[in-house]
Amino acid sequence: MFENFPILSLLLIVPLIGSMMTFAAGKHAKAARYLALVFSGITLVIATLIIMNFSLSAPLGTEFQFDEAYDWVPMLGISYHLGVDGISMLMVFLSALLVFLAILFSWDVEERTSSYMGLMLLLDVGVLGVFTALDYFLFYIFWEVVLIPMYFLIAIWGGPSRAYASIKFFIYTHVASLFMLLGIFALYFTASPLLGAPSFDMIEIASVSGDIGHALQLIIYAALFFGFIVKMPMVPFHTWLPDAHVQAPTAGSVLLAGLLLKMGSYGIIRICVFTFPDITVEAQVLIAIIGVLSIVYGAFACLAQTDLKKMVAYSSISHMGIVLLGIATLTDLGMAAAVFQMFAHGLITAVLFMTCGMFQHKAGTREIPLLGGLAPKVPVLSTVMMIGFMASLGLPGLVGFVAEFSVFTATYDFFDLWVIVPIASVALTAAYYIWAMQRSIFGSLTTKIDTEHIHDAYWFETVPLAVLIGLIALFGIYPRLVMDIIVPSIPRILTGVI
Amino acid sequence: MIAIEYFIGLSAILFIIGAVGVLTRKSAIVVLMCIELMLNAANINFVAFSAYSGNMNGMVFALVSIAIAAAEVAVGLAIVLNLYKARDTIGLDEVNLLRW
Amino acid sequence: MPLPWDFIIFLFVAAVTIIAALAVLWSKEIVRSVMWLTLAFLGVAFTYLFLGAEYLAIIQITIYVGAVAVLMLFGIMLTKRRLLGGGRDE
Amino acid sequence: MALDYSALYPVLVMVIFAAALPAVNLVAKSSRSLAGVSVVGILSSMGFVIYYMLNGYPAMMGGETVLLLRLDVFAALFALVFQFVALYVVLASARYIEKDRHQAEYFSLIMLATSGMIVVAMAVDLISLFVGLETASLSSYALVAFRKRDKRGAEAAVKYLVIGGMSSALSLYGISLLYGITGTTNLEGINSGLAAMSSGLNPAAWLAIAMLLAGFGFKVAIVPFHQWAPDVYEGAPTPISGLLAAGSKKMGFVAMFKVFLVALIALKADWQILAAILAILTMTIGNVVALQQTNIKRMLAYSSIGQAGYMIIAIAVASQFAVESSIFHIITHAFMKGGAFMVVAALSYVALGESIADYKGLGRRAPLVALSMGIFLFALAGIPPLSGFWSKVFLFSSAIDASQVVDQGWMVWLAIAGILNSALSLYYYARVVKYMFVDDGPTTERLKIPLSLSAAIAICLVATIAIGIWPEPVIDLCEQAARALVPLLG
Amino acid sequence: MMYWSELAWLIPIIPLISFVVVGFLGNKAFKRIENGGYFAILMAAVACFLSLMVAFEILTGGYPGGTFIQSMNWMTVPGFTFNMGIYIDTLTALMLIVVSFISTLVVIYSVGYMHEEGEKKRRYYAEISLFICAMLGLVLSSNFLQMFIFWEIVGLCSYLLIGFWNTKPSAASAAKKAFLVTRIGDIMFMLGLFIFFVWFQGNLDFSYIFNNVDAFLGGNDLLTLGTFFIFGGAIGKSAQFPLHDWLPDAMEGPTTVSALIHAATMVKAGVYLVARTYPVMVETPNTMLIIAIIGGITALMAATMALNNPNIKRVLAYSTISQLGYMFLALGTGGYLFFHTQETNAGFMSGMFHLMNHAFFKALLFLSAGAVIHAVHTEDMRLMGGLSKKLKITSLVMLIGCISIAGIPPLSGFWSKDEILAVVFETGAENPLFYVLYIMGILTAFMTAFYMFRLWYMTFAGEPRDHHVYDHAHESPKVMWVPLAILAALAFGSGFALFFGFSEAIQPTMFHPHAETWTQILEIVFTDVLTYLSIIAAVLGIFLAYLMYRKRSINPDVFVATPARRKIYGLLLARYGFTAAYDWIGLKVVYGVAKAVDWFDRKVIDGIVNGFAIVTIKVGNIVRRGQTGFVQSYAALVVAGVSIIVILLFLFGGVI
Repeated sequence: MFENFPILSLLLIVPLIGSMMTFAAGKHAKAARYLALVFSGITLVIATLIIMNFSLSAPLGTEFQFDEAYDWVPMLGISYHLGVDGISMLMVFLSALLVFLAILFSWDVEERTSSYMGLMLLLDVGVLGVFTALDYFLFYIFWEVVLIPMYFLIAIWGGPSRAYASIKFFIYTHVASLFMLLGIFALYFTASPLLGAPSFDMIEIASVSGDIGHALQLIIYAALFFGFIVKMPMVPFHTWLPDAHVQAPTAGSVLLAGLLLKMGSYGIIRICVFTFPDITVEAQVLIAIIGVLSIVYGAFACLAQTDLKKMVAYSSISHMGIVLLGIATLTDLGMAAAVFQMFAHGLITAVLFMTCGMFQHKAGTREIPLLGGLAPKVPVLSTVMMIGFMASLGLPGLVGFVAEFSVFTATYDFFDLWVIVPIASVALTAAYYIWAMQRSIFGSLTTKIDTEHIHDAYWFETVPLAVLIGLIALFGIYPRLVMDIIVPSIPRILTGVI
Repeated sequence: MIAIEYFIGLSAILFIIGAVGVLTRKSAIVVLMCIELMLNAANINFVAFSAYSGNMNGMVFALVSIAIAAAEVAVGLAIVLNLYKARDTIGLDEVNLLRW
Repeated sequence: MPLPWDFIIFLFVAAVTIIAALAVLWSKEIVRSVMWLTLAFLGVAFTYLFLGAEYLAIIQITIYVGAVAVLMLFGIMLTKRRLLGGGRDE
Repeated sequence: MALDYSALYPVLVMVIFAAALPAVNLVAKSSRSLAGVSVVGILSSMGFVIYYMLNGYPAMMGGETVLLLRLDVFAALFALVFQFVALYVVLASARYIEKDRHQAEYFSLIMLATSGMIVVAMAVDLISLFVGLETASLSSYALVAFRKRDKRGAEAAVKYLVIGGMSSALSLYGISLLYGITGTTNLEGINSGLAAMSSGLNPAAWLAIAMLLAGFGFKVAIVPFHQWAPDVYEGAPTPISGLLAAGSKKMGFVAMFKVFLVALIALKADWQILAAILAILTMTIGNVVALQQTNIKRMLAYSSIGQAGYMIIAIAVASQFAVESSIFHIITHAFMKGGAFMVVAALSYVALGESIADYKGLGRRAPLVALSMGIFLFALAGIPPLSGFWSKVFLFSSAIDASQVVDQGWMVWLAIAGILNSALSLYYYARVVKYMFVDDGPTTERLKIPLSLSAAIAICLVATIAIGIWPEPVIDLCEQAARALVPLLG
Repeated sequence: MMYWSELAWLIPIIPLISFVVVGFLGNKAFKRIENGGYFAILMAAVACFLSLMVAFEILTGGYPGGTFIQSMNWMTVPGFTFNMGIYIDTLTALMLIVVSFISTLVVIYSVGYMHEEGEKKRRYYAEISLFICAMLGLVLSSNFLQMFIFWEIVGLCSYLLIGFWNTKPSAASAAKKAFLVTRIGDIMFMLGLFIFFVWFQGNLDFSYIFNNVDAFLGGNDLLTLGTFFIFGGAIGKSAQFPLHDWLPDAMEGPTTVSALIHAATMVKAGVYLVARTYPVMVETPNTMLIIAIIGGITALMAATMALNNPNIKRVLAYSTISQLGYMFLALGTGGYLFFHTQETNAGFMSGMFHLMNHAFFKALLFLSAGAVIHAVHTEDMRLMGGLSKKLKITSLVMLIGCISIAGIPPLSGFWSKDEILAVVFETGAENPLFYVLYIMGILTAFMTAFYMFRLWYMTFAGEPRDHHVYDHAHESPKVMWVPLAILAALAFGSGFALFFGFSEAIQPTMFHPHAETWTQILEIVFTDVLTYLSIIAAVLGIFLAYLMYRKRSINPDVFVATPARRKIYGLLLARYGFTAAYDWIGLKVVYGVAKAVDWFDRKVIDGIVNGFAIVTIKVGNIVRRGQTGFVQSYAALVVAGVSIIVILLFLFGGVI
């Protein structure tokens, strides 16, 4: 249907135009809201069209679909090259969806509405760009573009210590991306002579990366990998995350955890594994250890948190560790499951942060010790929270389980009984969620906060949550819908490994 | 003929004296003078090298630099006087409004 | 071996120049400094003569001694008396 | 032998206009009309340069024996940059100095300074290089002192003068030593002279290197010859700060490139690591000190020092790609930093203070100007897809590229240092951005920026964004320029 | 020809519909019908009907081949196939009957029991529908993964229902404990699944695994580990030692929920899991041995804890744990014996038989206890007494339940318990350890009889101890006692299934079961000395209880007469310190580590990050002070710079 139509460019341009128009709306908050909703809606529609036209039967190893390539700076081999495979397809859809829902969820933002909405759309452009770019340079540009709207979202609409959190987020991840950039350039300079022409094209570079000297490969790999794991973020490079999350506005947290973290793991799959299979195999155990460390460490850290949102933030670290662990197995199952987990975590974490935001909004606090017994007061919110927690702790029937189970299966497959270590954290995960629930919505009604005027979810909160929960359940009950998109793309990523 | 080293030595000594003056004297005008000394020292070099190599470029350079130095004194003096007007001093140890 | 008169004279000129230059630094009064500076410039002009650059020597004298030194003197004279005391060196 | 003066036309036009301005002043009193005349002068000079760029460059000026000036693609590119800088500085000044005296002389001096810079860009001989350098310097001393009643301006001018004079003496002495060693003042002649001498130990040459580093390092404000810069940038009238940062400093780089990469390239082994150390020192100190500045101009000055550190990478790496990248960065920096100074100028024109805290809530008071400032600062920080990102990235990557050559592995540290510094710099840039957009100011009263100042900002803004989105033509030019400047480098 | 089994996929769907409809359609729609209660009953009944038909079809061999299998692809990854489907054999059929039937009765009973809960009832009926759905789904699963999925949902439902009165902190806490402790078992289950999944070539289908046990590529040690981990899941879910401690706490939920958990769902899932895995399990005698030992220990330990507990529901909870121990003992023993003799034995059959019987009499007991609680609004037996006058039906049906569980012939409990003890003794010939287990079993039987009758006497017999409580007591409504009556009938008679081919029907095919007539069975049972031993133990227990709590010829206070005895008494009440140990692990160890990690995170890792920032800014400020503002110091720096450069050049020459 879209053979010759630049649908991916359209996907990027629509939110960009939307963003401009929304900014231009200025003081007209209502107009800005609708504009943002409409444009993100169109983006979502386009993303859905793409995913519906995404060919599942394409033979293994075929090129990317909806491929678009134009020269940009031909002198240096920089091109505007977009395309999607199953992995990015899924992420594209997730991005479009989450931004749309986040905008809807932020319906009651009154402060500088147009800027807020505009930044959300701008973020959408960046994230979609990262997931569709097939040129290192383009990839990096989108990667960095994402930072700015997120910085502003945290800095302007954030919590009390937003200044600290936003700048920490900004600089920390910027350092990481710069190291990534260093790696990209080193790669470019070594690969270009091998290719005979300067090129930043991911696929072309991957075709010759094996001929690069081993030591150099290692250095490049380290730089890229560092850039990615900071973004994911993996222990011990994770401390920007809790701060950023705690201070960010709800929709910001949703997108931060739902999309931005995925960029890191996406980068590892798309670049580290695909381009440097040999090094990946060598570093496999190390990667797995980082993943497991994050899983366990994150889970323990969660347990100690008293701020609901901070707890969820740490849980993101833990769950992204599962992604890394899945990648580290370097098996079809593990890799596919890692991608699945990225998708699942995107959906789940959105629900979680939305609920945290609603607690903040309605009860005025997220401190678990101050809450308590709110379930009868806010039944919808409590139910949603419970479903979100259950999904996050890997309850079967919901989307998180499929991913976790598959990752752990693959881990067992490859790392044998070491799987006990990460899998033990499943109990910890359950522990902190269940415990948090016990203290925040169950038990006797708290007297520490004013519970008289707590209002249950509004429509613009219920709708996104309902959509997300519906999808969480749908993909949990019938994961093929997602898995069939992922699986054909995996062997290509792993060609060099096997 | 006198060996070139003597001229170079003279120039070096003058240059160092000038530099020391720039660093130590507090009066802006004296500092300006010391800069002139340094420029002169460089000129001696040019002329000496030129004379010993038979290449006229050095002479030309010296000429140009004399002209420039003269202009610099003119501008410099104006600026120092301006400082005096604005701040009522030409002591370089008294002007540190701009710092850190 | 005849005495190397030119060399001896050069040494003298050089010594005068250096002493004059040092005096620029040492003198307490700016006006004196200017005078010493003039002497140093003259010394340099003489040095040029030793190098066979008569034209440059003349330029040096006219510009430096004639113009720069005078300019400086005027500059100092035109300002208030306190300046003549040599700024803040005391 | 008749000399072909056509290479000199761009400079001559500027000088003629500079000379004519005081006369024009008799008829046209307002600073705006003076600025208009200056703009015409700059544009016509620019026209010459562009004409030559399109239709081939004239022969070298100075005949066969004593080559003084050459208008090639390198010179033309930098001439254009300087002219652009002059253009927006003049535009910004049109209203900025409307209440001052000696307006005609002010514009004259800007034109003169610019012509000096162009001469430096064209110079192929140390004589012409030095003349151009001093012309520009003397003009800028005067410009810094332009506001006579301003205590800070007077102080800044004296500081600039003292350090500048001493630096020119140092460089002159260094040049004289080089001349003594090689017997020529022609840049390429010096190089071949040095290359011909096979002696490994050459104290005179080392002394010359040190002195030239100091002499030109002063202009570009590399550590430890940088301390004047913040004071002078802070004290000078803001458009002039822009001129210093975007023009004068770039001229210093041109001179450095010519001296080190053309004349002294034979001694590359002697100064390469030194330059690398200075580069790292410069960027680190510049950025670290900028962190806690409270005055925006001072902060921008320190940021300039940091940026200079990046540009020195080209000299340390000494590859054609590095030079190309550095030229690119010089060009983008001329617009980013210049733009930032123009914004400061515009805001101080509407009586906003120079303290960073005064910028609180600017996003509401002057949204477009604040947005421009944000873009300039992010460009300086190297956030894509703005122009500064490309050039900075190319600079660092040139170090990586070169580090792959045997025995040059250490160069990768330049890139790493650059990257860490770049991240560090983000802190203070983002701080300003935060003040402007995040924090609320004491008032939300709108600020009205005059058209000419807006135009100056717009020039920089357009350049910053356009180069970011479509960098290829500029990169192409930079490559040609680098090839013209340093044909010998790999 | 159409088979009922082809409709089997509907069985879990129907309660699911109930869950969705009742759960998400809001209160208004259900105001009239007990907030969805009647709808839930309807759906449960339909599911029950279908289950019974399917079970009947399978048990009577109505379906050709005996095993109904249906499967669809759920997810495929190269090397691994995830299927979802239906697998019905006789074991499934048995479970279908037990689960669907008891669930239906419990839901019916709930209408009476939960009547006063108001709008909260809707949540209750929704959750209980989901519970039934999950358990039926678990039973019908065609592969381990699917089973695990429903297994977890069962866990979730138990969490929700135990915490039904979640505004009560103790209920919320109990729910948490149930979820977390069983989750530890689930993790082991998962480990087992991984082992199976990977070494059975990425296929977890029962039909594949059971027919291709030899296809396991990981070697026997790994298979043992795999089966052990699978059993680990059962330890958690079925509250076996040492993960048993959540079950008594789970009594915080409504009594109906307890009935459901103990009789039909949840805890039975563990037994079912082991039974389901039997074809693989029997290949690993070590696992079987462990199962038997844990079963035996659990049976005895839980029985001791039940001896002195004053809470009516807790006593029943301990008795459940204890009876589950019996079941595992039976399964483990049977498998162990089979591995060594390769001959049919009664282990498996007796375990499942006990499961069925226990389902009926435990449901009966719990629901009766519920009726009592409903009547007197307390769970403390010390406040009851003499209630048989007021609660005639209840006291009667409960008595049937007590006799049944105590193992007095011919009530159902006797038959299965006797079979279990017999097979354990028989296995003693293979491994003397089983004699010990047998003795533990007999002791347990004795204690069971004692504490059940202690419960009955304290509740119903004698004089009322608290007149206030007594006066307000009243018989339950019809909707409650009718299910009780049905259950009583079953508790009385389900044991006779033994005479109607239960044994042959239920045995796995590999056992090659042979039919025995009911006379043969009776002969086997009543010619064995051991049978009388167990009967005597039971009778002794009842007699002791009678003496102490009815006739009062022995003062119960003898147990706390001396400090040592009091200590033991307290130890039993404190559940051998397991609760404290759990708390210690949770609060001190895990939470302690968490605190440490948090500290490390904030102070060390983040400290380093912030430290960098602080140091940089400090350095910046120091360097900044070097900018004195005096131009001559700048000049000095220039000169110094030049000098240093020159010195460096001279020192290092061309190298620097």
